[in-house]
Amino acid sequence: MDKTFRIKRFAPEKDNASRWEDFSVELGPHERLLDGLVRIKEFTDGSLTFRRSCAHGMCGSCAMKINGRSRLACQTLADDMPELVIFEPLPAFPVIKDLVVDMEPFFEKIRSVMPYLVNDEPLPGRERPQSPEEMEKILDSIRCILCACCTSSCPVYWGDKQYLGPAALVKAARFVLDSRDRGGKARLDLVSGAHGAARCHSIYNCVEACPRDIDVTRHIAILKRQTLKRGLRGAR
Amino acid sequence: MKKAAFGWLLSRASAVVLVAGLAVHFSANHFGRPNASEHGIVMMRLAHPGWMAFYAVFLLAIIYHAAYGLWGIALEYLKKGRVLSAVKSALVILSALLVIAGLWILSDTQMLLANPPAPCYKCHSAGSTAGTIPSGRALRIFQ
Amino acid sequence: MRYRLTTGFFAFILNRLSGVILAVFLIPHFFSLYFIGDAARYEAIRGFYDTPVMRFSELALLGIVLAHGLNGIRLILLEAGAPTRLQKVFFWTALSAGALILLISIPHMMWGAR
Amino acid sequence: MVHRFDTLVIGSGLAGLSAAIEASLQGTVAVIAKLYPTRCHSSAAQGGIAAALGNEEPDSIEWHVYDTVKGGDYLTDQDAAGTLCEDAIKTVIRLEHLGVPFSRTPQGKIAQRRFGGHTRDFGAAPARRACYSADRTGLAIVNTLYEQCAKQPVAFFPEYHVLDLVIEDGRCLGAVALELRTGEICAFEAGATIIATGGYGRVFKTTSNAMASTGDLLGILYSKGMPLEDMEFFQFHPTGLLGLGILVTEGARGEGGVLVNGNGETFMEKYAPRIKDLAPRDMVSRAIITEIKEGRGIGGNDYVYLDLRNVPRKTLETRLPEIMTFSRIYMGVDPSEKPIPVAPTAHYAMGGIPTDRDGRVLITESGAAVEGLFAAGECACVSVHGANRLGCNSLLDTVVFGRRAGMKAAAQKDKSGPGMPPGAMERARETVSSLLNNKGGVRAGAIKKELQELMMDKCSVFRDDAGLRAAAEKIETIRQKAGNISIDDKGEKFNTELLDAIETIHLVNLGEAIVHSALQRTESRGAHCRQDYPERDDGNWLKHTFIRKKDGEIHFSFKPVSITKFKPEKRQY
Repeated sequence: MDKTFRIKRFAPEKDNASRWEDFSVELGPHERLLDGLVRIKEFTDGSLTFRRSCAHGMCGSCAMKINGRSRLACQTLADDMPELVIFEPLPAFPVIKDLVVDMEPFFEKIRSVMPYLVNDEPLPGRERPQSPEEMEKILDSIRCILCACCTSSCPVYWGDKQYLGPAALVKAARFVLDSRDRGGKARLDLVSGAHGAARCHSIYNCVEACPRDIDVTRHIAILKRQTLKRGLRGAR
Repeated sequence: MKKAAFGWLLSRASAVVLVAGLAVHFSANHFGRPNASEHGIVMMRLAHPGWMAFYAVFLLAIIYHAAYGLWGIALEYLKKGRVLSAVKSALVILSALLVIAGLWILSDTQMLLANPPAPCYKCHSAGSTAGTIPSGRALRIFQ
Repeated sequence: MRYRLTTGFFAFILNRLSGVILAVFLIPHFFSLYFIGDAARYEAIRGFYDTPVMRFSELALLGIVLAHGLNGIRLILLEAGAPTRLQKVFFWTALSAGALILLISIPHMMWGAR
Repeated sequence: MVHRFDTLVIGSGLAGLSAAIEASLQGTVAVIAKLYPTRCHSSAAQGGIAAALGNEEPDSIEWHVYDTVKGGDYLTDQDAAGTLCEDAIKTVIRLEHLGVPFSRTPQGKIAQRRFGGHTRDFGAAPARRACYSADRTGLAIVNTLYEQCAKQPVAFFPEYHVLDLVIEDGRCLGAVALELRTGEICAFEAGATIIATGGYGRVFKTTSNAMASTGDLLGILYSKGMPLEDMEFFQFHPTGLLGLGILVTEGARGEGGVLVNGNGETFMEKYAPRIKDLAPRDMVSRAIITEIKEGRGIGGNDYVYLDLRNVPRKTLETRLPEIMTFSRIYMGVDPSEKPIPVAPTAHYAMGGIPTDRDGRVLITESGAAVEGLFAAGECACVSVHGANRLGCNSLLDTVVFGRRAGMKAAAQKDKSGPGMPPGAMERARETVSSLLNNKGGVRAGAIKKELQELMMDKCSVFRDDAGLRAAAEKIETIRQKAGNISIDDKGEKFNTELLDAIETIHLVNLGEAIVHSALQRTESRGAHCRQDYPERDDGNWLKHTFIRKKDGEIHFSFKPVSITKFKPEKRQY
């Protein structure tokens, strides 16, 4: 069926402000919005710039704002969208060109929460035991593909770029909840600062934006409670 | 535990206190009984030391909660720097003033109860059916 | 194009606005109590609040308190661990409970002996 | 701008990350890649990583080596397969120690499930050898290794596009890359360079490979006249979602899913009586295409059904959650209620850059290597996969050989070569400006589309002499047209159209290498199936193909297969 793609363009060399440009594109059933963008770039306007790679919702490259919502272009079928589809770069991140934003600020936040397993106990000969029930606790947070849909949809992050953001907090929760991790205390301190988990006001935009259906806000609430529980116990 | 986390905990604790406190405060002052906010009735109520304890806690809770909320907004919309620290000190000073004012008001009521002035012209002259300044008996409880 | 307004975002805006209004209201509230020691001045101020306009603004203030307070309860429940699927239910429940209480209190607030 | 590191890794998938972590223990490491690390195609891997841990039933390394060799239709270098399977156990355990969240058995061990071609007792029955993390094992390992890189001193340069390798008299000095963000050309000098750029499935129309899988570094080496090995062997995964190429992991069949044709028969018994649907991928893909060709596709069309309805819903939700999501989002099908339409899809490249077991890039069949140049993962051909790769052996290959390459490369750091010759960056600037200013009027997208359809039509599961000859000629005309690729976007910053053009030229070269290699191998072996030569001919063809292109002429030479334990025999499942 025929779709109109209204895309927010910005060419760093020529434009000093962004401009809208409409394209009409033919998309079949089961085709994704990303297929439309690729078709425009390959056959209509080669200068249209966007990130993409896996095309099936596993890599997170094609995160952008579509009809007013952060989502993945490759996971949104043309059938599910109205005739007019509005494409804008991901909110709250500096725009580099067309639909491409600077992801460095996002990855810095991820790196700042000790995003790795901390366990200095002597390595056992075999794998460290972990029961299915223990593994169940991290089953939600390990599915994150760092696409930044959540952080870019969070009104608190729009206002406060120092806020760690939901993605970094989910990454921290992934380790706080991992029965093999021993870095809980230090990591909780990193996420319970003035711009940490306390800044989350249970808005749930992140849960609605996440293409992987991760219950993001629940993980942030867990960090809040864990901070209290371990903090009140006083052990530094 | 980090200062910020403790601040956050207090904000939630004060919120719980406020929810209960507001229910009590509102019903006592607005809905409890007719002319509930009339001076005489208010004074009669405040004679009971329980209210003093309630309002002291209620006062601290509301001032802290309000200051924490405003500080949160400032933190989110202002970058680290002169303006933010100015807002911080303003909030601290304003909160202190309000606490002092609150305590002053509470102590004021106790002073009035301790030594009532000449019969209150309003309560007598208006002939209002409302109660007068509490009788000596109530006062003795207070002393 | 503005970001889509979600229930949670609306609750956040409501909570923030109502919070600021209530914080600002604290100051006049303390002023009006400042003369508690002088029955005459206190009654004069109480009379000032006794006009239909002021009664209506007190009613509005009650509404704001209810909005902030009940939504606050929603936040605390969710942070305490209530499941995410209830977040919208909590919001609409809070809003309707607040509206109900407000409606019930109109007669007394507007025309009752205060 | 010239950067200097002890070790340079090109590609930030599993092989690149494993190499980087290992090399960072001995010196400074830079990782440059076209994408951000977690966007790599490794994170799309679903099935699992094979290791003879024996957590669910007895298993042995030797069985795993046997399966790898037999799965590779005896073209596998058995010494390399031995290294792969021996390192497997400690590699998987080490991954778990680093934090990989594997699915677990009730006793708390790493859970393992059955997978295509993995058997016990040398082929007696399917074996539980695939360690998995639901059906997103790749993502679980990629996230963990990327997290470890946050702990180690690894410098990342995401969205740098390598234009050329600098190789001076048998020694690799580093690489020249284009920084996408600014359009600036910069050089990376290093004691050793490790290529870990993954596969090149984008040569074919329907592929599971990401759009970034274009085999750029293979194209660079090929255009420098260096050899590529076993290019004719390209694996078609039997179950890709119809038309989209999105994979339904073999793990689905490992959990009990069965393939069904138009007449409702579970046809795999005819082709692999013993392990049926869990036969190796080349066999299952051929079976599906045969069923379709003989008119038994669903409703006569060119696809069959993967039926998961007999798998308990709880198993589907806990062990195959991604499949449930894909089927629902992209096909509108709930696998527990309706069968999923699937068809073979281009998936894995057994061929690639010839290397030895330590990842050194070879320049001759006899084993002479380019100093300071290594390769690991799907882009390399050790060869541990021979003519057909077993499921879960690729994730293993990337981590095992990535780490070995990282170890050996980092040891080179004291032998720093001469500085980067200025000419290197100049040449790269010329190729970029010539592309930018080309007035040819041909769109890269059109060239790519034509190439992909040609390869899918003439050089996929079933091949024959006539088709391959026609393809060889067609590719020559496509190559001429590719000379006239012009670009709309004249901008310097983030010019992805320029990159598409560069990638398209690489793809044409690789298409040529695949077609010519397939044309000269007159036998059927593993994923390379010739209808005009249906039998396997060990007498003439038990050898690896080396293809080179020198001044426009294609030359072939051959490297013997290392056979240590298992004599080639008829491949029956």
